[in-house]
Amino acid sequence: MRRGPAKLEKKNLKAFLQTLMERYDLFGPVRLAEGVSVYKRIDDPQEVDLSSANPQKPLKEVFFAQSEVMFRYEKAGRKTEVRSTEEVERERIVLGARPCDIAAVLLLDQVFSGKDYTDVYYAKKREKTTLIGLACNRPLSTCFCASMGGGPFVRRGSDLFWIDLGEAYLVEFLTEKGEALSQNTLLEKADASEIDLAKALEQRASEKATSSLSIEGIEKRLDEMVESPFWDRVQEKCIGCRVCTYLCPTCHCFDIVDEASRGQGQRVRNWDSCLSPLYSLETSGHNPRPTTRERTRQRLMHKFNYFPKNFGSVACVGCGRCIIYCPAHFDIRKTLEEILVP
Amino acid sequence: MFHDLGDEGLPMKNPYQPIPMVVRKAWIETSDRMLRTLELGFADKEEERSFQFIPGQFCELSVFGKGEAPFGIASAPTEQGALRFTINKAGVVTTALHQVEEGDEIGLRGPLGNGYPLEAFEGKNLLVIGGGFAFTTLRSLIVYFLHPQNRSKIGDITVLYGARMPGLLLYKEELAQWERREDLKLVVTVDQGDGNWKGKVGLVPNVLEEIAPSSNDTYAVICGPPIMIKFTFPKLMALRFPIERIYTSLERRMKCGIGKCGRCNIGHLYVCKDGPVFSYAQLEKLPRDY
Amino acid sequence: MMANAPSVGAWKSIGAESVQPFSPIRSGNPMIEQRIREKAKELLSRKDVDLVIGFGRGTLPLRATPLFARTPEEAEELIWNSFCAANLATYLHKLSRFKVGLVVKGCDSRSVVALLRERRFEPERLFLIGVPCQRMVDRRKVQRVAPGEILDAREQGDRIIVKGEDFEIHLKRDEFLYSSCQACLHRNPPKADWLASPPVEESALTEAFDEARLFEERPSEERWNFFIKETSRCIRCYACREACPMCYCSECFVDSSRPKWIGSGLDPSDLAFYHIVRAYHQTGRCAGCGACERACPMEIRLSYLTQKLNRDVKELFEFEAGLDPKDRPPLSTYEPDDWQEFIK
Amino acid sequence: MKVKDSARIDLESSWQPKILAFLCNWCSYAGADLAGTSRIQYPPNVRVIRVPCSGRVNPLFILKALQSGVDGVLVSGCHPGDCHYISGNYVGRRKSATLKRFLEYLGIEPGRVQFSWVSAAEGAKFSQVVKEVTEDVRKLGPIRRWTLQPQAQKP
Repeated sequence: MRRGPAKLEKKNLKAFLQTLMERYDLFGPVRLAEGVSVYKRIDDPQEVDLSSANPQKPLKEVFFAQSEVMFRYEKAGRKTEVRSTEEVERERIVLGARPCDIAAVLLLDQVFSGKDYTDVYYAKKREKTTLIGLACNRPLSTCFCASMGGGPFVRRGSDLFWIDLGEAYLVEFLTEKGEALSQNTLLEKADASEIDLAKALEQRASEKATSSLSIEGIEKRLDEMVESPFWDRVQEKCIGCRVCTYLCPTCHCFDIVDEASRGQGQRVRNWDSCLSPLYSLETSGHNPRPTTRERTRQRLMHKFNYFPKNFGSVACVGCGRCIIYCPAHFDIRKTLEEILVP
Repeated sequence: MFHDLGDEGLPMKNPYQPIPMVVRKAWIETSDRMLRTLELGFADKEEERSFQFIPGQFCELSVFGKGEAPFGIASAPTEQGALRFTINKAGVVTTALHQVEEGDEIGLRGPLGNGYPLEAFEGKNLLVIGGGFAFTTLRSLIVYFLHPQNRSKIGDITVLYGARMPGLLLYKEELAQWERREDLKLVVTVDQGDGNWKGKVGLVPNVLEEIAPSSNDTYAVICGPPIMIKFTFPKLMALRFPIERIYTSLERRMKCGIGKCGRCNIGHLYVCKDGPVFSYAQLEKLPRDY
Repeated sequence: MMANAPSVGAWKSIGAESVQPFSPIRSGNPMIEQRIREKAKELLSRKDVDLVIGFGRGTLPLRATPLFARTPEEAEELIWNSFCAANLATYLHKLSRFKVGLVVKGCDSRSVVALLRERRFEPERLFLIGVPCQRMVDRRKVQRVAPGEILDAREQGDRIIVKGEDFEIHLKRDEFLYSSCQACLHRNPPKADWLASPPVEESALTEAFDEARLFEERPSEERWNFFIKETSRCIRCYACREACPMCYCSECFVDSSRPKWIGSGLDPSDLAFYHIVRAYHQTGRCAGCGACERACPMEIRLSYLTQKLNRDVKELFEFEAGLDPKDRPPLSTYEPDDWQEFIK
Repeated sequence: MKVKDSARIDLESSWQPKILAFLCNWCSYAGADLAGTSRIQYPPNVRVIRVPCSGRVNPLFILKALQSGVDGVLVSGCHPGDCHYISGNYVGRRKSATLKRFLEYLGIEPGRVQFSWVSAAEGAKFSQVVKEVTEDVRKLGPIRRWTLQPQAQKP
């Protein structure tokens, strides 16, 4: 039996975060410039910005950094000493994560755990992290989480769940990990009216985030479309940048490179993107995906056909980032509609 | 889920961290000096004991500071003590691997990938077709089945190996030894001979047509440049090899080698993890993304 | 997200307060859209071109999206409004086998001219549908003054009316232009095979928003800090590069492995390196369209970089990119008496 | 380029400016040679990279040097009209002009990147140029604004 919901007055937020920082490394959305934010390690509670909708860079970055040292090495004579950087010292808390981003992390869990190999860099961070979800009271017009099996108040994957009540957050304890924070003295007991308000907010948000798009049968449909001329049209306006893949909460491709100078260096992994020609270019000069046609097809097929084949669900959570930030204003919802209703 | 990982008290093994290998021997294979074979010994005996592989699998070799690249294992599991790789000089990592010296330490991750379906081959005949420097894992396969312990597991072995010129053939001394064996039919051909070449001259597809091996109870394994495969495949069809019994090993740009980093997928399968060995029956069901 | 006042003076963030909004100039001809459609239909039905690249309706307010019309029916979908911001010349590189009708504003046309000068394609396979430009509206500036998410927007004369769930605001169009448009001196396409409307009156040089000049007035260290602060947000998506019609190298220096010029991660010095070179490579080639800045998902300021280069090239070599197809790109030629006071 | 590590600054107090000079093979390199053979003194802070022509200096060379921690860069070629390749130095001059102004605009201090014409006969001038550049860079101090940081920590 979990504890009932508590509440945290917004005026106490900073103090609350300060107490968390004594025991945890804290991560959350931080504003870098007007209209631009990312998830970042918090050095000062002042930085946290829970007011804006999803940050540009998704939650995945906390577990799977855009650029991450895997190990450092040093040459000693003819030998090389390798020291991995996979260990995570302190427990971590991520706050302000929206349900869609958390849904995406649950998908990434499957990729990075895997049946045969565990990606230790991802897994060790994930293990040590307590996730605080934040309800979306006002989903944007670009949000289509409901069509992807999620929703603005979906709690799956959260250890704690916060609902913005205006002057305070309602705090729900969903897992044992989450409950570990329940003793904090800044958390007060929530009264019935506050719980009712949260319910009303949930009701309103869910009405707003309706599922207008059904992707039922998409995997099968795409099976038949591999060689379709459809891709010729889909790719037309793609300029071949990496925005949609880098900002996608589920995209997880990476590159591994060495950065070195004179006998010491590091192996680094960086996000990579199937939309880059270099991604699949072989040393021989042959490229199995030579044009944006094959590359945009790969992106969509991976999300809606290959990923379902391998993991049983589509690799899209409907966060809408690719729609908002695509320089060519490619709208994946429209493309999905075109796939489903030829 | 994730929260349970590691709770069994077992430390998670880092699949990205290479183990140290010592370059025991290194030699140039071909007259163009583009192919070099490295014989690698394990620096750590414990690693050596736990390293089990089957022909057709590959490893990621690291030159620290330059990076990592995948190479098929050219030695056979029956050859104890060292691993052998033949490296085509093309990019940054392969160039560095051409420069390492005997006694140097490099990194290795593996074995990776699925390897050839040895159990399926057992009791059947085997036709091995190789072209150019794609002969590496085929060598591993042949040496494996030629081993006294394994020879009886398989019927006739026919090997057709072609290169552009005599100087570009790999493992020449070994080919000469195989030539003398009775339990192996070896046909070596070159596109263009030179003054000393006394063997066959002709393209692999044409030579295949000429030697016309029976497809009865036979598995074919074919590795080589795409152009060779393109023209040889119809000849195999003409010889009535069913696609379920034709295998190939695919090459794709790879990084992680463990099915995480993307990039090498063909359809929902990853060449690094679900391959690199595929039957044409499998490939037929996948998008032509290679 | 929400600001109380229109942030036209984009340099406010670094302390300059002197930016004045433009005095309003006539807004675009409402018949332009229809004229573009008619022309595109004519070109397509006569098979003069294989396709027409123009703008179509976006799925979000304040946005247009590139439209590739291959039939007269598809050409009916072409639109023209103040959100047709992309520089469509960037698509010419991947359509090298086709005859293309291309909708171009002043800056887009200049890019085409510069590309023709660099012999990127045969002029015969292009038909330029020129649109004298009313200058484009920066959707981010508009969003910043709106009290919530904008769900609908339309233009009415010199106004933009934007609506959200519980608001409707009327804005003066000319106060929300892209900074590159505020700086523009060539709104009429210098090269076009056909014009959708009579030429517009060009802005006077004195009126143009000179971002570079304002930046130059800051102390050196402040300039560097600003530059670094901006570029440190870079996520290396290369949208700026891909959106730019002039960035077409078959191998960009960032992608070269031999030599490896730049680290592959997010080291701020590497990010700065990338942006210095990306901009500098535009010297004498940039039409000032601002596509790089618009494409950036992290809203990194980029236009002030190329503006400076453009101004220097004009000052030193009396050259402006894309105005005259006969002019040699300034860095591929010289005059014996070029400026050299800086050389010891 | 080998400058990367040698250019690392050890201690503030013992700091000496590190200058990288790109000298054209036909004039400035010969000028430096002449300074040497004539025993004309110049500061030892300069490391020379010989290039076929000042026009060969890709702006990337200069940028990479600065990013790698070199405190100053000098590019020197033949006087106008004397280029071994007729016009290489003229074309280079345009690149230099635009690059120099651009870097200053961004906030790289003006003295960090300098240019000179030094002929094969001007050993003394070469020495003078190196002295001036070294002193300018010394006044500016170690390059701080734009050098590689240790890899950003993982989040």
